[in-house]
Amino acid sequence: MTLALHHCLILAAVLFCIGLLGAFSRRNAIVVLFSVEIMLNAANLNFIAFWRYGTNPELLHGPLFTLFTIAVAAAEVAVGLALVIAVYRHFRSVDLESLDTLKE
Amino acid sequence: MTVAAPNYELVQQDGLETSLLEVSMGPHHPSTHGVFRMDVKLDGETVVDLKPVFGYLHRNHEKLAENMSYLASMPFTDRLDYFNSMTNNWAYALAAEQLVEIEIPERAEYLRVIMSELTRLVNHVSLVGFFVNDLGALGTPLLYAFREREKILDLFEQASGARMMCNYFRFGGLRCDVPDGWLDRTREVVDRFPKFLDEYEKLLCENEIILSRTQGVGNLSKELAISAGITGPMLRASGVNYDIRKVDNYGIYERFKFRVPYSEGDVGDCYDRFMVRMLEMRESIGILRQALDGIENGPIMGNAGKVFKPQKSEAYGRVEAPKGELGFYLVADGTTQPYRYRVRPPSFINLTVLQDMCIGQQVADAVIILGSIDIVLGEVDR
Amino acid sequence: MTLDLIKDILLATVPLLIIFPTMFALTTWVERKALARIQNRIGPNKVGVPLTPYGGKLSLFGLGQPAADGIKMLFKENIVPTGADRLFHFLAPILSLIPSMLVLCFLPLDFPWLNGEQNSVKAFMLDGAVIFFFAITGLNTLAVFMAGWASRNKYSLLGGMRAIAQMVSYEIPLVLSAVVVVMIVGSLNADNIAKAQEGWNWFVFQPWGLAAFVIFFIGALAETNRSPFDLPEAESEIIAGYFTEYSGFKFALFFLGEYIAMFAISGLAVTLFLGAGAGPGVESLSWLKIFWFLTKVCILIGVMIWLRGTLPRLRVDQLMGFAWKFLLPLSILNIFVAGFAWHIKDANKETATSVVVWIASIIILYAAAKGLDRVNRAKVKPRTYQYGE
Amino acid sequence: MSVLGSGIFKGMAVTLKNFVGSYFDKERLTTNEYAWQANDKLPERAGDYPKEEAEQLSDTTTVTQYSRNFPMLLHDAGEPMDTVRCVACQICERECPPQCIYIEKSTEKKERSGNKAQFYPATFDIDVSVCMSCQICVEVCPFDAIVMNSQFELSTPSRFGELLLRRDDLLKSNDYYYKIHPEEASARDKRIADEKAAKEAKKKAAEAAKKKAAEAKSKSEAEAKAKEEAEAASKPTEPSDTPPAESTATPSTEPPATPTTEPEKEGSAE
Amino acid sequence: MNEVTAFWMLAAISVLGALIAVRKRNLVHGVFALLVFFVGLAGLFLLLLAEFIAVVQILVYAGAVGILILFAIMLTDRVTGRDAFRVTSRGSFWGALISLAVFLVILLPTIQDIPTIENPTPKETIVETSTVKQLGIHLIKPYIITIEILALLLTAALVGAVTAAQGGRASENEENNK
Repeated sequence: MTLALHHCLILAAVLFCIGLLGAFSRRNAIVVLFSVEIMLNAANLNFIAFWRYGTNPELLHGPLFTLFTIAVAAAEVAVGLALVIAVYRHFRSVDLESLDTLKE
Repeated sequence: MTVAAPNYELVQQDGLETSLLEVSMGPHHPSTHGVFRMDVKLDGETVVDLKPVFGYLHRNHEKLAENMSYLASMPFTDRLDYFNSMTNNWAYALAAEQLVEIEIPERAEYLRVIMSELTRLVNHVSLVGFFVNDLGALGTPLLYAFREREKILDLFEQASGARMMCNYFRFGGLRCDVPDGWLDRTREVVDRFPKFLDEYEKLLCENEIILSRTQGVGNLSKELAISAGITGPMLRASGVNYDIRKVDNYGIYERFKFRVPYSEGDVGDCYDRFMVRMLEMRESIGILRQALDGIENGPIMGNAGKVFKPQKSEAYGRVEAPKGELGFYLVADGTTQPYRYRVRPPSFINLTVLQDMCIGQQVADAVIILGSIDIVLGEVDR
Repeated sequence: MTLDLIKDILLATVPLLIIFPTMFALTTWVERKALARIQNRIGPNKVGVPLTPYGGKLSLFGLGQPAADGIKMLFKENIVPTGADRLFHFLAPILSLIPSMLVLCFLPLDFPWLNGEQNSVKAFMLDGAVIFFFAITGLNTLAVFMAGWASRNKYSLLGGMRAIAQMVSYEIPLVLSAVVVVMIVGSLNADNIAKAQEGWNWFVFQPWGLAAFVIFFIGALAETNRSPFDLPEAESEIIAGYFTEYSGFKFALFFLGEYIAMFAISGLAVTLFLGAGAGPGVESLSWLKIFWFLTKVCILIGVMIWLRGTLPRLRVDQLMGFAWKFLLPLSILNIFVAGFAWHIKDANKETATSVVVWIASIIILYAAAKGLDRVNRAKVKPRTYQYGE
Repeated sequence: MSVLGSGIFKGMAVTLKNFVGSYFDKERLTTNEYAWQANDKLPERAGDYPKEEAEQLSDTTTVTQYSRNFPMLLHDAGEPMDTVRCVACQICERECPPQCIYIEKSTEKKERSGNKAQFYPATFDIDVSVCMSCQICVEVCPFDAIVMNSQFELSTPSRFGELLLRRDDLLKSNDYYYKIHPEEASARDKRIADEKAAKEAKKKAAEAAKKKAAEAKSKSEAEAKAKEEAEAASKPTEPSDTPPAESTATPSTEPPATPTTEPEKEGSAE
Repeated sequence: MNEVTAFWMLAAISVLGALIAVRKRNLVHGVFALLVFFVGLAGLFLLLLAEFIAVVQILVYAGAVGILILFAIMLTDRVTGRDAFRVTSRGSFWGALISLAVFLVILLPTIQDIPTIENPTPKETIVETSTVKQLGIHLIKPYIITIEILALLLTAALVGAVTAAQGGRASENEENNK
């Protein structure tokens, strides 16, 4: 049987949830950034899957949109890591648990 | 698994807790000239603190000399600065001749000047080769320098029997005369040397990478140089016109017309030291040509007495060795063995300013600054 | 269908796996001999085939040297420092070799026995060949970091960081100079670029092509840590950079990876600028294409060796300054000049305008290079010395 | 800190010239192939190396006639122990800076070709691992008995006893000396010949002088006797002492055994 | 047919990479696993014939983002994760539960009721239409504005990242070398 759309969708969903799991369960800010990356990539996979099996692929909506998300994601990682380093310099730690000064 | 004790102290630096990296370069570091160690504290790439450590090659030369006859320690002076044994011998012979009235024949004086200028060529050519090798030029200039050095070492071998450890000078003249045909071979080598020097300068002096890596690196101001007792090309690179051949006029240097190159601005960085040595080589060729024209036949050994037993006196003989002012201080007590025998090593004294020049520079520059000082560990540790 | 697909793939890849490693072995020999000759010595000539058990030796000019090195590397003891990440210590040399090997297949090597009809192999000539090239050489940076980090040694970490900083900052001028050619040809496919340079109109003869070629070549030198940019293994400062802790065959893999990367990137330079496979007598004998391609690559490797024998090393900050302050602005300007020149040439075809355009672009590029040079080199100039009596 | 510039291309032009030059220009490529190979196992002792043949000195590209290495004892033509020049005066043993020579004098004297019976060294060892080939022993030796050899391949598997060259290993004939250092050997022999000739001439002159002095003395005695009779007749008390005949000490080649005097041989004349 | 086996292989690699990246204590190992995940995804894109996107994925993610994260890890501490800090945050169990719930309750049903496509466009047409030139044309004609905005965004991100990461150093430098 040939490769069908729902194969990819299920895979994207699984990857998305792994990213979600990572984002929720880790203390280290950098690992949370990992997980957000994984989620974004899962979304990209969906775009390409729908474009491949979608109605008129010659419009190339899928790849175009993926290009934009990749660009935005790259910018996001850069800024995210810069913030993490700035936080680290200030709080001397990257542990999300301890960054709760807004609470009081 | 215990992490190896980190040998760096944590230093608070604008918030980001960085640590000073302590690196020990040497004693078997590929770029130190012999067994010499530098404990360098690095903040990233810049040198924060540098502590030179040497003494690995100390051979107790001065104490040995006190238990041997004057002549017996002459071969050991070859091993002081093993790159230029002739000038070491000359300095020792000069000091010893002051203890006893010896008249040195003409031909010996001429041959002494020829030998020491040939050693200056060998030393400066090899130094420039090592210096550029530290810059990273993978040995090409060094091997050109060694190719020319081979020709001069063959001349030394024909004259004294050994290439590097010549043991050729005696109190009052030279051990033996040069074989016939030697002077023509020397003239041939000296005539071919400028052609090689032009090629060497074309390869090195306008090279932008060398210019940008050596200019402004390891600055040594005139005042610091004078107060630290720096002598030789390093002092002239800092803008001081001081050459012992002109100051003392020892030997027959006043007969030769030659000039002493020194830098105009007193910034005295690695580029100046590199260029002063290149220009000095040209002057040495001038001296060699004049000496080769002026030499005639004649005896080469003065009326040296059978036994060298000076009466109670002291003497300080100094010579413009390629690395600086090499001096021998002898105290004679009437016996055949010196009472005190002291060597003034130029590269050891030039090394004292290494720390001031290296602080604040990059780690790659520390290596070059050491290379530009031109140290030979045999002389530094004695 | 799968059987002849495999046959085609094997036909295309196995020659790569044979040609380039043997060229690697030969290049190590040529490099040592050429460097020796530059330094007026003879170079390796002792390793040879023993003629008779008693003595006598056919030294065949030291050609046995690469084989001897290879065998030595095989039998050298393989030391892994304690406390090193064993897995990544083992993976790093492999990861440094894979990208260089993988990239080789994008080069337009038209082997004679492939003469064009296997479309399945044509898939190798995929659309985005040039971009794929840069993407995969980007992985090399990872291998360097992995090596530096995994050997838990202060010097190799320093060397690794330096190498990464250098590779990353030289990749941008590299890519921008490739963009010029891709813009003019209009396709990323290496085959189309090669076709666009048929006969003698190689891109290097255009002014903007020459400028791009020079920038690309300097970037290539930095990318493979060669000659003036061999900072990571600067023995005079930190010992041997990121592969200090590697010995035996893993070191040989790094060595092989570096050389194959050199081949790959000079192959790309030949494709982009020197008209891959174009040369005299190509129409008559089709197998001359591969011959011309390889000779051009060897010429470029020769220039790299020649540079290695002559130039000293740059300091880290000068190296970075040179990339960001000189190469980058020049390559961006080059893109504008190329676009401008190409657009005008398209508009009207007479030779007069193209000559004028040719000269104008040369002037602009030369002025830009000199201007940037003046800006950076304000303080460095040969000095004069005075002579005392 | 730009990099591109004319200086770099000039430098590359120089390396290209050297690259091409190393194939043609003899003056550029000065490295030569070192041919000598120890085709079988290394000899056990440094002394076991072949003694006389010069070819084991390796080709003349590395060893010229001027290069000097470890010392060797000279003996004139004929059986080594009969014509050895060394008289075990132990001056070189004392003067050697690193003290690497060990001499034991023989008990009885031995007749040597020509001049008087002399001592000969029972043992004469030079520790090759200590000797720094500084040639001071050659200078101080009054008998030209020790000169510098130029053989440097003396490596042995172990470095203790084996690197000690005994008397028999050191003894080399004079014509071997001519073979390795022709110029120096001929100069040295000429100087010895001149000195011998000068000594003969002086001896002859001394005898002639003695004879003359003898006649002069006899004549003067005769006159003195005649005068005495004359004066005796006039002044018997005046003492007359003829100056003692001055004994011209022939400069014996054999120096007194006291170690203090070191006649220093001048360097061989050019 | 080997396309499906290739899919399963790549899927396994990506899922494994993602899982290790998330669960590993040692951050550097985590980053390398993440890179394996990115390359696995690039393979999937190739499988879905979006060849240019696969290339960009490797170039941007596997090349640049990977190194960026490694550098960030270098600058912060607790890299090897061998010390005693708790790796998981306090609500880690509930987090896992929520992500599972999201997967089962929201995602699976939505995938269920997507109509299976009967005749997906054949492979050859997609290969011709989705060449890089086509992509370029599309990027320029309708999406020229988005490209400019994207460029603006990237430069802003670059400048923002540099100033944020450098923190006070830039201003301090002016003072101490004035």
